[in-house]
Amino acid sequence: MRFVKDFLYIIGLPALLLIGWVVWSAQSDSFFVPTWEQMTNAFANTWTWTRMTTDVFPSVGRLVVGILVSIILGIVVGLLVGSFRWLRQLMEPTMEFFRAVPPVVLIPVFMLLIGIGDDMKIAVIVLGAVWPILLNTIEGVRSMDEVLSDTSHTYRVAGAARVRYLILPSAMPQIMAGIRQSLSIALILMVISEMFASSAGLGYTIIQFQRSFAIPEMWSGIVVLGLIGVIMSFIFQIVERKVLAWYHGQREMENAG
Amino acid sequence: MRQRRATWTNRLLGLVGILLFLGIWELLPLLGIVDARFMPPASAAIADLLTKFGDPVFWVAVWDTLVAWFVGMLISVVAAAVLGFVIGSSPFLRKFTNSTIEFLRPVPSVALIPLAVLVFGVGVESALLLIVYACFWQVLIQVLYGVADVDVVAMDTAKSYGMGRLARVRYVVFPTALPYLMTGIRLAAAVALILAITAQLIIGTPGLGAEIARAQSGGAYVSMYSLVLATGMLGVVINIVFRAIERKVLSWHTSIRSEVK
Amino acid sequence: MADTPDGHIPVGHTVADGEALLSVRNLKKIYHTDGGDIEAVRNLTFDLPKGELTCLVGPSGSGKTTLLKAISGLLEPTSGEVKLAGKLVTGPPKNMAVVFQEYGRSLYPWMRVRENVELPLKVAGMNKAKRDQLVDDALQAVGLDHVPRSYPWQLSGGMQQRVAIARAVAYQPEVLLMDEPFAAVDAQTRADLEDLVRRVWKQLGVTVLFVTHDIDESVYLGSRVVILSSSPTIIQQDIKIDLPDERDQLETRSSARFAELRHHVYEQIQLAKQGFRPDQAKAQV
Amino acid sequence: MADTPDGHIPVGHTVADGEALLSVRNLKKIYHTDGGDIEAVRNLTFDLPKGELTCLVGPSGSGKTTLLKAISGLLEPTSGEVKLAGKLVTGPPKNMAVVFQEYGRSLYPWMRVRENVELPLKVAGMNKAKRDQLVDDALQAVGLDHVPRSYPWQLSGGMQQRVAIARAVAYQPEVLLMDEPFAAVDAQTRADLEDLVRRVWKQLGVTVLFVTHDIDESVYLGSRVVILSSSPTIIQQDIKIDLPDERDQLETRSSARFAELRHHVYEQIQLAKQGFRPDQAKAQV
Amino acid sequence: GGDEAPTDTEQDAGQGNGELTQISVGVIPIVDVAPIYLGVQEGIFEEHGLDVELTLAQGGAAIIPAIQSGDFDFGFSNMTSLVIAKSQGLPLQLVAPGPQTTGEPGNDFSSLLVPEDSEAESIVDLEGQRVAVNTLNNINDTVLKEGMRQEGGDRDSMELVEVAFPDMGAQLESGNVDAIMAVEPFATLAKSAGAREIYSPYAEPIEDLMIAGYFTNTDKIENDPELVDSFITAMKESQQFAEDNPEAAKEILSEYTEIEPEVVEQLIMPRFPQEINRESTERIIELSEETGLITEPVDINELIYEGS
Ligand SMILES: Nc1ncnc2c1ncn2[C@@H]1O[C@H](COP(=O)(O)OP(=O)(O)OP(=O)(O)O)[C@@H](O)[C@H]1O
Ligand SMILES: Nc1ncnc2c1ncn2[C@@H]1O[C@H](COP(=O)(O)OP(=O)(O)OP(=O)(O)O)[C@@H](O)[C@H]1O
Ligand SMILES: O=[N+]([O-])[O-]
Ligand SMILES: [Mg+2]
Ligand SMILES: [Mg+2]
Repeated sequence: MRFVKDFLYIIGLPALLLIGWVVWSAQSDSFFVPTWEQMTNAFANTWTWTRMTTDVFPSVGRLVVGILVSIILGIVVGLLVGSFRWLRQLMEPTMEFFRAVPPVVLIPVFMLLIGIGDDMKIAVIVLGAVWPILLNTIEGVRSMDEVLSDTSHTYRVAGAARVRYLILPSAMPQIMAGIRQSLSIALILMVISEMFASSAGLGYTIIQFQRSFAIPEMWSGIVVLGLIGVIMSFIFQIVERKVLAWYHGQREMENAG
Repeated sequence: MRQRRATWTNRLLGLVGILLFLGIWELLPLLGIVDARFMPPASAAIADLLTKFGDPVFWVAVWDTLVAWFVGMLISVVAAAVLGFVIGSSPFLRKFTNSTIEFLRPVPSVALIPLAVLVFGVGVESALLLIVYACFWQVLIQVLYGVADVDVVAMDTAKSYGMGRLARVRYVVFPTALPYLMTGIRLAAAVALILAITAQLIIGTPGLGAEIARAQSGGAYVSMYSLVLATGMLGVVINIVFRAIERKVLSWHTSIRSEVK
Repeated sequence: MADTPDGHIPVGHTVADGEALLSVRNLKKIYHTDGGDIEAVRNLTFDLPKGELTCLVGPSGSGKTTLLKAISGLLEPTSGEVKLAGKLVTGPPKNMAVVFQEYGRSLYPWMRVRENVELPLKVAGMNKAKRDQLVDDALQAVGLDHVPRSYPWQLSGGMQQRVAIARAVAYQPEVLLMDEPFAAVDAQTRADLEDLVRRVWKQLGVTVLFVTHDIDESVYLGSRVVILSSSPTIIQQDIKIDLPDERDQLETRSSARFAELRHHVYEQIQLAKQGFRPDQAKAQV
Repeated sequence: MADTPDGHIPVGHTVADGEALLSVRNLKKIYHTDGGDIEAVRNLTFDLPKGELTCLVGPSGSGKTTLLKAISGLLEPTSGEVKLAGKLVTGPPKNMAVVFQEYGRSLYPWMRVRENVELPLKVAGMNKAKRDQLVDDALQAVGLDHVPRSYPWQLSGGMQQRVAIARAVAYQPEVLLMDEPFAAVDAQTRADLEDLVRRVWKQLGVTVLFVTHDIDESVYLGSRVVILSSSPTIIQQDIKIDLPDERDQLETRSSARFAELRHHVYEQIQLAKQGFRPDQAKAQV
Repeated sequence: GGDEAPTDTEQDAGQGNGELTQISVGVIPIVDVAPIYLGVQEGIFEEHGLDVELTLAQGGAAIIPAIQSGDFDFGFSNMTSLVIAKSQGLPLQLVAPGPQTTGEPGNDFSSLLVPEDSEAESIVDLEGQRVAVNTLNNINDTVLKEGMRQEGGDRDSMELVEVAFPDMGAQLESGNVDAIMAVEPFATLAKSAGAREIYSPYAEPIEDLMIAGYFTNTDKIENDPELVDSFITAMKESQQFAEDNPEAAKEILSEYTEIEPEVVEQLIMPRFPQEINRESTERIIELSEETGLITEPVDINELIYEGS
């Protein structure tokens, strides 16, 4: 019963939107708004198993590596920068500088420094996806409860133990919020990274469709992107429920009142 | 007095960080790690940027970029905040919209360019669509987290004093979500700048992005890097402004409090 | 209601229904948690007559807070009902103020002390002049007129709690619920605040339900003391406090009657802690 | 140190320096805030002899928490110094445990009760068997051996505070600082915990500084009571409690000497609240 | 053409009233569009009653939808993109010629370049090698493949990767690619850094290849043929002007690109023909079909509109 309800929540709005689009596209003759028929055809013809293995899976592989690197980098640097005020002050303008520069114009620099292989594409994903994790980790570390921090000090929970038992768990809700944001940014950058020095990949395919005016195919690619986003988000939510069981429990307890 | 001195060392350290970065950039081509023709040293880019400072064309491009950035931000922040509060305060809406939000969020703005141009043409409106689309999710997600963070006791207090829904949003939910909203806005500020530049680069709406495209297509590497430098500087300035606003608006918040101490 | 502390009052019957401002009938609250259901309140029935100052005492975890939340309409009971002036309580009623146990979380950290106290009045649409008057008076009454521009987190725990009390007083409610409001306050301030509560109670004619686990306090303050059993909670006993209306920290507390009442309450609580339950001892009415 | 409660002790001098485990000299703390500077502690000088159980009483906002934080090395004093066993305290010293006033925020919400109590021992590198023993004993001592796998936020306030106490006890510190630890605990549990603190104190030979605003509690618990003036804080008085070493909740509290001492402390606090300050009354030594 | 007289008079009459028709044209900031800038500067469009607003875009991604939406009246695009768009059913038509190869191998505005020390001597030596083109599945890889085939190599044997023109030089030097297909000014830049030309991909495989052109929406042709004719005439005159005044064409580059003056001096300009080259366009359509870029055949008569 609860499962059915959850399922209805998941598909409810998408179904409504789908119906809206079917109705709208049926009476629109715009070249850029494909009909239901065009879309289903495009889907069936485009996303074959071969295409999955040559374009989708390698892209998703880079995406996953990029996300993992972002998480590790974001948390490690975030813990450092969040813990030392001087480091934060030292780094903040430079970090803001890099955050403000569009990846599209930084990619040539990466190509110069890293080359044009998978490394470069992963680096581009990390370049964009690391910020929400990094900033959230910094915020999480900074907004640590003073009493808890004092308690740990008096019990001499210091060094690695302090990170392991205090800083990391207390920042974890924020870190998770950051990771959640990063997932979609990473997906966006996966596409952008494949706009350069590529000859295969999901993002590359979508761009090719766009350039060759294969509009239904392009939209079908975007739908695939969205689906990957949804899948990632649901995997993430499962992981989050586990990692932050205490946090949600506490919330529920408070909210029960 | 003490505080003032603190912010000065603060800025000084930040400056040191920037200098460090510029130093590394300067050395990369000098040490032959990259070819100076394709990535000129920082000094060359800075020198070029200084000459650009005297060129009204540059300032017009900066202005165009800032206008697109600001309007895009404003629209997305207002829309996302309003929707975020509405969705966030209803468990039903939260669950109902979750999958759709997760679906739409990762759709890259660049993929929407044909749609944007088709609907809005090549003017600033298209750039705005891309900016708003990208920023909207950043702010929305933050606001949703913020609204979920409202303290039950604080909320109960408001209810027990007979505050209606609107008053509770105004006096309890909004201040609670404000730190989250500010973070969202700060994230969005950077994203908006990125998208403004990217849209100008690809669609050709006037601004720094279009200037970068012009430099790129002419093989003017020094000019391109000086424009990228200008973009980054714009980002730093925007961040400083938002930090200041945040410090003012959130003076009561733990993260700021510990900073002031 | 029995006149002597030893007079047992049948569960489910206290004062005549006619005078009751607040009436709680067969209230039951079960919390559903992952770890199973917790029956916090089993079957509570009692009345608060208009204008009385009732103290509710019970051991830690006996469901005092739960009961208060149900009365203030913040928590939906599993079964049973709460009526205020004859009307079923489904949401927070007007003219009721609650001082929460978690004072630290009930003040708004983004508002200064003064703004915290002023907010409910402002939202209620009271004009500025009247508001200022009430806020000033309330802050003075709790001895905090010197820190109106501080933020709550710049104050000590006791001071924070006093801000919460000032807010309730300024609001001039008809019914005032207080959940262990003096837990964080020092003895002297506490004595002052106790007298303040009694003063406010008499001046405003407000009906007060005061939750505490301090037996002396309950006897000193109340015109009546309701003792809760340990969880799942029912009413252990309901005692009328027949001390003179004018109370004095030194005099009253050292009177023989005070000691007697205090002793009785203490005994009852001891019983409650040992698991004695009136519903097991005798059939329920 | 004076033997009678009335014997005034010159500020700045208490016990002979030789025996002091903890010594506080001319401690001053000024908080810098937007609204101006707040002088929380003006000039505190006192010693804690090794093995004593000293109670610190003072009105709300008198800087008790501030003082405790300075002693535990968590807060840098504006001037003056704190020495532990002759060594200047600059950060939290070894073998010191602090039980904070805000119990709800001093437990790790992501750890179960047992893990919370165990963590300091684990970090200190104690072996598992010994750890388990100490944790079991401590949980049993505070009466919480039935909830080791609960999370702190699943417990009532009083239970949470007992977890914090268990953690401090299991840590077996040389110096134990407690900041109004029983504020949220019901009367009976409180009595039990008071006896627990005295038992631990005697068993471990630990030096305890116990902050409270409950006068009865301070007299019942302490071998000595230090009374703070209101803010900016100095020492109002330092009293030796000459009650018999074996104390009993009923017997001791009803003794004449207890009443006398209690009365004296009460008076002093009244004086403090009225703004009487020893440093104004007489020249400082 | 001889059919310009009547419209000319009409437009001139219009101009006599002091009213210019405003049109907006989407172009790309490259050497190829110098004539239209010249035409505007020299008043050629004004003479034909047109007030032209030129907007720079990065490529077809923006220009073609903008033509669809009517935001641009005319746009600039390479032939392959147009052919693909046409085969997808977009209602577009080519109306005026763009740049054309000089036809002289070794002296064209596009070059296939290898590092100085490369062993490759001709395009066939690139079999199995990595070659950078700016856009895959477009005109540049089409002509490269055709060149490879004509020289006797396997058309599909090169590993083509997409690298933007500005990044090609660096990628060639770092050895990430074995060869690049660059256009001006990047070809000149790369050559001056030591790269060696082994093939002229526009000049050699297809005779008089017209690389790009100006197009519009079919609706526009139906609804406002006079306007389209005026544009065609003005465009042809502009092309002619550029062809006749190569120095002026080079000079105008500084108006919309940022090419260093020394490079402008050295770079090789394309030719700017007056007429649309049907043959080379036909060839592009065939090659697009052969390489699978299009699946639906494109009728050249529906693609090209040469005025009413
Ligand atoms: N939100 C909740 N979810 C689950 N159980 C709860 C919740 N709130 C309270 N309880 C449980 O209900 C019982 C009563 O709790 P309540 O807080 O009402 O007691 P209390 O009398 O106010 O205690 P204290 O004197 O410590 O404040 C306790 O056993 C507690 O663990
Ligand atoms: N972080 C702070 N910033 C500014 N002022 C502070 C801060 N902490 C405490 N104070 C001020 O210092 C004074 C002493 O506070 P402290 O918390 O030490 O008192 P306390 O004796 O522990 O009070 P209580 O018994 O209520 O806990 C108070 O006036 C308080 O407002
Ligand atoms: O138009 N092109 O030069 O590809
Ligand atoms: Mg409670
Ligand atoms: Mg305190």
